[in-house]
Amino acid sequence: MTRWIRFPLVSVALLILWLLLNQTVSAGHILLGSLIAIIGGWSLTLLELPIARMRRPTAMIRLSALVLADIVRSNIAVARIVLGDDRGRERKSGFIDIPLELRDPYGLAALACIITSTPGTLWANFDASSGTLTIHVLDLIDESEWIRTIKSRYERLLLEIFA
Amino acid sequence: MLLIAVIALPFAGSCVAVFFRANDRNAEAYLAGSISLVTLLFMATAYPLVVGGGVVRYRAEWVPTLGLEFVVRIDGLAWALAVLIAGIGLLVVVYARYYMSPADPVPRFFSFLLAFMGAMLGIVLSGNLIQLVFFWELTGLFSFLLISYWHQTAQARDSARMAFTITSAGGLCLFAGVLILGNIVGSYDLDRVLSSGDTIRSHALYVPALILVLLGALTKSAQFPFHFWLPRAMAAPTPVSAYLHSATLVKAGVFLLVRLWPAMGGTHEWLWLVGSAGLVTFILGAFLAVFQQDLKGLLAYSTISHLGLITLLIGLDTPLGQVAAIFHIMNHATFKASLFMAAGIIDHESGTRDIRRLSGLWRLMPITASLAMVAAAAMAGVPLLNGFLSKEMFFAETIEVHDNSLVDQALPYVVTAASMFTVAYSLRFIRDVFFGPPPKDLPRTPHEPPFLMRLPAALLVLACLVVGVAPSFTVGPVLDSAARAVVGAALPEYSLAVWHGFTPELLMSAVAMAGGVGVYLVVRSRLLVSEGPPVLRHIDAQRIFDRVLVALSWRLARWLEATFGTRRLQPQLRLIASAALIAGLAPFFIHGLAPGGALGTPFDLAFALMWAVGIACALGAAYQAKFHRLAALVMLGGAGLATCISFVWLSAPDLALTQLAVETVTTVLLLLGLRWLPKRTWQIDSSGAPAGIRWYRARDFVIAVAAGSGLAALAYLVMTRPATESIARYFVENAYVKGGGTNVVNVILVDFRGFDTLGEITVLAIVALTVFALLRRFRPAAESIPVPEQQYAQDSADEAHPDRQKGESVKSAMAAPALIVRLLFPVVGVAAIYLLLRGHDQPGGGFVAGVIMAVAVILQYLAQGTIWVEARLRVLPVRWMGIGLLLAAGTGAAAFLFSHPFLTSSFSYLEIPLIGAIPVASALLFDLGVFALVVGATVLMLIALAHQSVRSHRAPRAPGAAAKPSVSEVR
Amino acid sequence: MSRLTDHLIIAPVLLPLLAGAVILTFGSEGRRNFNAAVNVVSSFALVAVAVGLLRAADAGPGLAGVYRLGDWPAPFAIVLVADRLSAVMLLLTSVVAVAAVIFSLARWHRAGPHFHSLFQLLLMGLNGAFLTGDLFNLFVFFEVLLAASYGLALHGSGAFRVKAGLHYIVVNLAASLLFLIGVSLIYSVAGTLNMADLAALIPKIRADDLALLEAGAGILGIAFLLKAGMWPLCFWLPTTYAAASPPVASIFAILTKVGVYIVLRLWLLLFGNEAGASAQFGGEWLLLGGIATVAFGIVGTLASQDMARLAAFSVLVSSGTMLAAIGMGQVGVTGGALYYLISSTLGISAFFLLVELVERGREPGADVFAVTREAYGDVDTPDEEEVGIAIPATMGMLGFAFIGCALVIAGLPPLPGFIAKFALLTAALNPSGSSPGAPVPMASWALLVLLILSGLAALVAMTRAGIRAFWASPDRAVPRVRLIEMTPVVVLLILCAMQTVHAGPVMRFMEATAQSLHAPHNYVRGILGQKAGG
Amino acid sequence: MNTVLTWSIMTAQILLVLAMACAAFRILWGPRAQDRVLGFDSLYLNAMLLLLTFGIGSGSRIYFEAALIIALLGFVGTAALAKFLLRGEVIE
Amino acid sequence: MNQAVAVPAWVSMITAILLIAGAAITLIGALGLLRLRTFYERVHAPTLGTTLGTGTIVMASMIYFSAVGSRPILHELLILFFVTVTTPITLMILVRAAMSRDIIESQKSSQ
Amino acid sequence: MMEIVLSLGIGALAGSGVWLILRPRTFQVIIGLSLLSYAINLFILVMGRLRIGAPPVLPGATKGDPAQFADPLPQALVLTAIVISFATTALFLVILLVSRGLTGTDHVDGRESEQ
Ligand code: NA
Ligand code: NA
Repeated sequence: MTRWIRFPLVSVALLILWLLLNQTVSAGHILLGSLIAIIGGWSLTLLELPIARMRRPTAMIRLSALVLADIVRSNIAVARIVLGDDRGRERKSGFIDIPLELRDPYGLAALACIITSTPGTLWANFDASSGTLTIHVLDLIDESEWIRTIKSRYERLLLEIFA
Repeated sequence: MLLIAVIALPFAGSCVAVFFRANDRNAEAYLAGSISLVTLLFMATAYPLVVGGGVVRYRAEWVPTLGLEFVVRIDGLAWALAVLIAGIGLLVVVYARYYMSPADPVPRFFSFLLAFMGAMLGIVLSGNLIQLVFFWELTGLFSFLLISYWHQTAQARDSARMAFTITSAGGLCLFAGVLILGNIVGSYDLDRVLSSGDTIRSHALYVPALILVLLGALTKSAQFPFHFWLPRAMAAPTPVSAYLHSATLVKAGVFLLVRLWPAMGGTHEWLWLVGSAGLVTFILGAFLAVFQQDLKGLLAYSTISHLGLITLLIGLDTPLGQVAAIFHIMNHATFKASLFMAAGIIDHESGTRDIRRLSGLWRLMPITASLAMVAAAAMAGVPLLNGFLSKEMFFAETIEVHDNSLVDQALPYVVTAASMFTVAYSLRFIRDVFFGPPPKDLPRTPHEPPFLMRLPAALLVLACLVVGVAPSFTVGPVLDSAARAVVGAALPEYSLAVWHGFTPELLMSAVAMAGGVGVYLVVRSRLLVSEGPPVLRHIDAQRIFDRVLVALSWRLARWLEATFGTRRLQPQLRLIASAALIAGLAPFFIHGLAPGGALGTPFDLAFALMWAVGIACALGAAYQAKFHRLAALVMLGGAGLATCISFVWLSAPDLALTQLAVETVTTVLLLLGLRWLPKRTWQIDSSGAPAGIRWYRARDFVIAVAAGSGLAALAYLVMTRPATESIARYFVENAYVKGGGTNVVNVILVDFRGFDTLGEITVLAIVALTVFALLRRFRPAAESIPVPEQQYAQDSADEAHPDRQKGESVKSAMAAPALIVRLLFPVVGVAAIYLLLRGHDQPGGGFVAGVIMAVAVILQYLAQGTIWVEARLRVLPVRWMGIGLLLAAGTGAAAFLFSHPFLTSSFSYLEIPLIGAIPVASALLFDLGVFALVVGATVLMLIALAHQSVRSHRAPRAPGAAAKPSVSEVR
Repeated sequence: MSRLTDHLIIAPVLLPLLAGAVILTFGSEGRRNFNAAVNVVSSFALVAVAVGLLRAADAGPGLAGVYRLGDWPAPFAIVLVADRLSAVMLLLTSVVAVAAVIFSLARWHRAGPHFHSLFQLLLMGLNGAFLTGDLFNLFVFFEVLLAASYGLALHGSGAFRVKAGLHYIVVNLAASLLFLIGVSLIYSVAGTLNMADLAALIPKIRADDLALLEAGAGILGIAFLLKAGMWPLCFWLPTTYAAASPPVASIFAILTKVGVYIVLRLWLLLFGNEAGASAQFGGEWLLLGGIATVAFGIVGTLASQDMARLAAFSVLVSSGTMLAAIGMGQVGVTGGALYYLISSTLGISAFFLLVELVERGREPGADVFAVTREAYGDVDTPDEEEVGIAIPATMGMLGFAFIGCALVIAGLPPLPGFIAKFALLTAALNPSGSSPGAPVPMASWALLVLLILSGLAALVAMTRAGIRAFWASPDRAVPRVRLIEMTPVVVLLILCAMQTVHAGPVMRFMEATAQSLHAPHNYVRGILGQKAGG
Repeated sequence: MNTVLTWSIMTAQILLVLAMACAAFRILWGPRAQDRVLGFDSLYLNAMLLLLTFGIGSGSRIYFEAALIIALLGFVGTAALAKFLLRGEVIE
Repeated sequence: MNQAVAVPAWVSMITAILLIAGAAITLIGALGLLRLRTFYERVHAPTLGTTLGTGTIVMASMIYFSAVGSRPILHELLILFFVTVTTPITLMILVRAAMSRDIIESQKSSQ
Repeated sequence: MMEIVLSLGIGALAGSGVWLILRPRTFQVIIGLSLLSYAINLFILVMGRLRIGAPPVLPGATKGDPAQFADPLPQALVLTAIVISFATTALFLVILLVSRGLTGTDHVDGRESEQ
């Protein structure tokens, strides 16, 4: 069984995907969906996907809420910038380097998605050898403020989840 | 039936002859000889039937619906010529047996000779004009092959080609003429045509028909102005000349004239066209013959002259003229054949045919000399020989009043004068070759040839003598029946006696004789030094012919091809676009523009704005495609997206899905290709473009605008028209009831018109295979081989950095996207399966599912690189394609088991425990085949392209290629 | 639909499809013998099927049968129809295919991957195009055959093939787009795609819609005429055909005939005398275009140095003759044209095969072949000992075959080119119903002149080429020709010769074919049932 | 379907199409290749949203898959373009 | 235009507001493409659409169809999920590409 | 009114496409062919006349009423056309690459024209 379901989370997700797509929870589709999900999960072993170790569901929920709130806030902020509502100050944008402790590939991928999805910040580069993350910030007021935000708000939680 | 054998036998012999050993002259001669002999014997048995005007016919069905029969028709004329053909054929075969050297590959020779004999017999025995033309062209072909027998010499090749070209062209004209005759008469049957003379002569098409037939006859018989091929044809082996230029090939033309005289003769046009051609040829040939230095050349011009004489006789348009013509055809055949043989013997024995080098051969080969002298005397028209008789008849005819024109009145004097030249060249032949001092410096010392080599000539000379002495006992009946076949029952009286008393024609003969001797004596001294006839010497017919042929068939043709054709693509596309424009617009000029009804849909600002974007992208792509390929590609995508959205708007979700998936793959595909295209810099700004290019652009712009507006107008006209009752009704009504699916489009695709889909996936499979095959041999241009600029820069930065490996920085930066892409693999796969399974009822289906599945695979390549993926994931695309094709076709063919036609679908509900009834349609299986094939084909194409990068990275750098990285063309 | 013979009509499509699929699935590239065997067996089977269909078509009222795919009723779904014309085209195709396949076995099938599968799929496309009774399905089969032809045209690779192939592809892509425009326009007006249904509907089209219908038909016509090689849409043809490898060029001789076939089929079906206001639509253009094509073909024939190019221009002459003959719109001329179609196709196919054998001793083609192989380091290096022992009297055989081809192409006796020209011209000069000696239409004269001139041009060009190839260099190396290369050429020529000998029955068949094309009641009724087709 | 909804859908569609126009501006005027790709990405997203609004407007679920396909695969084209800009070739 | 199904007024109100809000925020993001000065600034703009814009419109769709079909419709969430997961892929590569190209260009201009 | 918009769209796509296929560079031609196939796919679709919001998907397991739905046949034809034009685009792309590799130019004639 474990030989076949190497990625149980993925398989479950695929089953949910299948059921959502078909908008049904009928027995037939659960059976068919499971079959497809197992095959789908198995296909990932071919692609040598690293094994994920995810823990702390609470941290996950906290992170999600945090990201959601940040996204809404940043949306408004960036919308203001675009509409020219700079409140009379000179806006500055630029790159900043952030040293990261996070090494887990899933954690990094999640961080990439979070940073990129949040308006105003962009994942620009990551140097695996030094663990340096480069991001681009649209409204760069205080560089150290940004570093702290990323590290304390996101990286900490991600380290908890993907440790 | 037996009659067909007469014609078929030589051809059969020809086929057999090929298979003998290369130097088996005896066997070949026996074969050819016996075939000639059998033909002669057959003719002998047929003689009683044709003598006195009888006709023997045999009709075989050939193409009855076209009125084409195979008719063998023997009357007196045909009989006489058939005997000449077979008889002289027999003698030539015997002669050739000794003439051809043991080294010559004789199977070819005798095979062609027999085939030629068959074709000649076919001409004279044809009872149908089309059949006659059929054999006419065959004689041309085989004479070509015979003349070019020694094809290693340029002279043989060129002369054969010239003879073939001229006579075949004439043959084609004859064909046309015969077709017109058939139109006039309503039949190609010779009997019908011969009995319709009045209809033909009074028809409006008479003159064209006559001219065309004459072109055929006059070219074949080497009449002025088509005479020049004949002397050149002397490059043939002498037996060939003896046969072709005495009894056969050239006689075909005059035979045809005599044959058709009852149908076409008797008009002013006939008199003038045929008569003048004959007269000019007679004079010219005789004059030129005198000045020839080559024995065979002399004989060739003499042949031309005698054929002119015969033509003139035919052209004089009197019954007796025809009789004399037939008589001279026979006589000329006998003496000319023997003369050619003699010339051949001389050539064979002495090694030269140059009259200036030959002399005094009388002493060295007395028998041959005697034979030749008698034959030459016959040629000159010396009494007691056959040539004298027909010449007398000729003179008599010229005296007759025909149309009493100036030419007609002058005719007796002119022909007498010309006959002096006939006598002169005959005399020259005898005097310069056989008399005088013994020859010096000949390549070989001449002596008498073997008896059997002389025998044919001897027999022919004997014939000349016998006929000349006792004509009425020998050829009398034959000539009579031949004449009756032409002139009919109203054959006027004529006498074949040697002595008619002191007649004007006798006087003419005597004057010609005396004058001929005089001419010879006058020109003799000049002949030994001259290079040819005065004035005409500089006209080299071969060169003129060649030049004209080259000018017409090569220079002019190439100029025409270049002018009215092109090898470039753009003009072709311009023409196609223009042609389509005309085809699409012309009907509106004819039927008028009928605008449709009102606009059926409300205004939708969003849709209009969306199309503003789409149109901008399309125009932008058109503008940028030359210098900013990537930009054009992106704009193309924008235009495609507008199309997709329109599909959604226009109630075509399936199309939108498919187009979206295809868009994605196409973009990846084009990008893969972009890698291998050369950098293009903005070299010339358009304002500085030369006027020519600006003109081309303006023209293309007009075409493009017209095409765009045209298509738009057509679309508008249709859209504003009320819908027509269409077959779509049936599909909507029965998609579920009979097809078992609610998505009508999908039911059409996999069921109602599943056959289209089967074809369509086949196209995809074929293209994938072709792409694969092409890329296997792909070799990029030198400047595209090095790694791209970006990689070069990134790699060198990594190499400069102490603790980084080549490519590492990009790899670590891309780790996150790559991981997400890997996770997406099953997700996209699930989406694909979802679309596949629901396709029958909801938008989706095998095709779009297959493309999406392929995208899932390609994404992995994109994120991880070819080598990485292929080390882990083995997709066997060709196998997928094969299985898909078999599955789709197999599902269709499964209907055979139930005695239904191909692709008959069935659907039912399958009861499965726990799950319940699930619909199972055979169409789904079909769609599965489509899916498999599409996955295979799409992946195969993309992978094949992707592999090029791997291949070229591995490939050693080409020596000439720049080490510098290629510069990408994007800005 | 109970007996197996009822399914015979689908066999010409299904058989090559399955053969192609089997080769793809089970025959890897290493198993070339397996692939070749499947190809050969399938091709021979296709000959048998075609003969069966021909007999069936000739026995009945001209229809061997109507095959309703998926058991759906006409005119809604796709039908395959085998009548005399389809059957004869199928037979011609399969015969040429067998010759080409066998020829290719000597060496050419090794010149690139997937030859056998592409070849079978090409046959599928051709056969489908000849059988289908549906306009859009015709498009699909056109695409099948074109796609396969793209692949095959490029078989063997090399710069000259690629250059020619590029033009070929672009031009045909443009034509395919026009095809789509035409079909959809016709659908928009008539509401059907079934050809027979269309024939029944066209007389009833509203006057307002006539212009749209004719625009559709005109644009469609451009697409077909382009494929048929009508001047001035034909310039792609000589280069492509001359560049193609011999077995491919040989089967390509059929490809233009597909365009001709469609014009013949559709024009007579849709715009025959009963088409109401649109009757004879575009006939004069066919005639003029055909004449121009023959003229251009003549010019090209003369201007060609290269024998393959000469052959390619003969294709144009052949196409032009067919088009002009069809454009005359007379039953008799059509019958003659059909007879001509057979002989010229067989002759030109044989010639394309022969050209390479003749040129082989002179090595330019082989040079390119070798260069291609060398330059691209391909794995398909033919092993030299496979070329085989030269057959005795090789040059003699080649010369004999060359003369045969020349005679067919120039239309000289004894091969059937002559009968064909006679059939065409006698029908053109003596239209059915006219009395002897009646005035002859101008078009007939034009045809007469052109056929005579084309014969002369072919003759001049062929003698020139033949003399250069066979005689001008007597010390040239005798080409190494294998028996399986010579046999197909000879067999094709023997078939030609048989067409002369059996000219009577063949001509009767062709005239019956022409009759039913010009009066397609049986065709329409056979598809739509008794009610329609009045 | 009431007026409020009809008007809001129409307004939303016009706004989204205007967004597409902005994206198209970047596609057409660049100035650099990455700008065009960015515009293209945005164009796809806006198109996807447009389809969603169209689905609501028509009250039919049938258009959902088209939007879903853009959401899932719309990135493939742009990612390939971006990769091309990054590495000079799409698949290494 | 369609099978008019009566929806409660509050549903249509909420749907309308969400739709217009989503479209507006997306448009603002797209305007950013026009108004922001450098490429790196402009890359931020579309994420307005991919996050809040998509989120609100997806929500509108879910609410509307749930009301119409009188059962919860959730599969629009897939769209949101896919957009969230896939947009970063493109943007990350694109930004990295732009940086790389800038470096190359600056190297070239310094030569 | 969408008729006008669509006609303009089709016209612009087709006009741009025709302009491009008359250009001398292979890449221009391939873009042109793609634009043309968009135009023609739309053209085929509208040959069944315009229907908005009436996709030919039956609401249930019933006999459909043709008046309720857009004409499904042109849609099926366009689907086939899309597939085929995709295939031919791929093929043309490859041949243009091969041509470029073998001839050293991206001119459609395999050599730079003299003008
Ligand atoms: Na962001
Ligand atoms: Na961000």
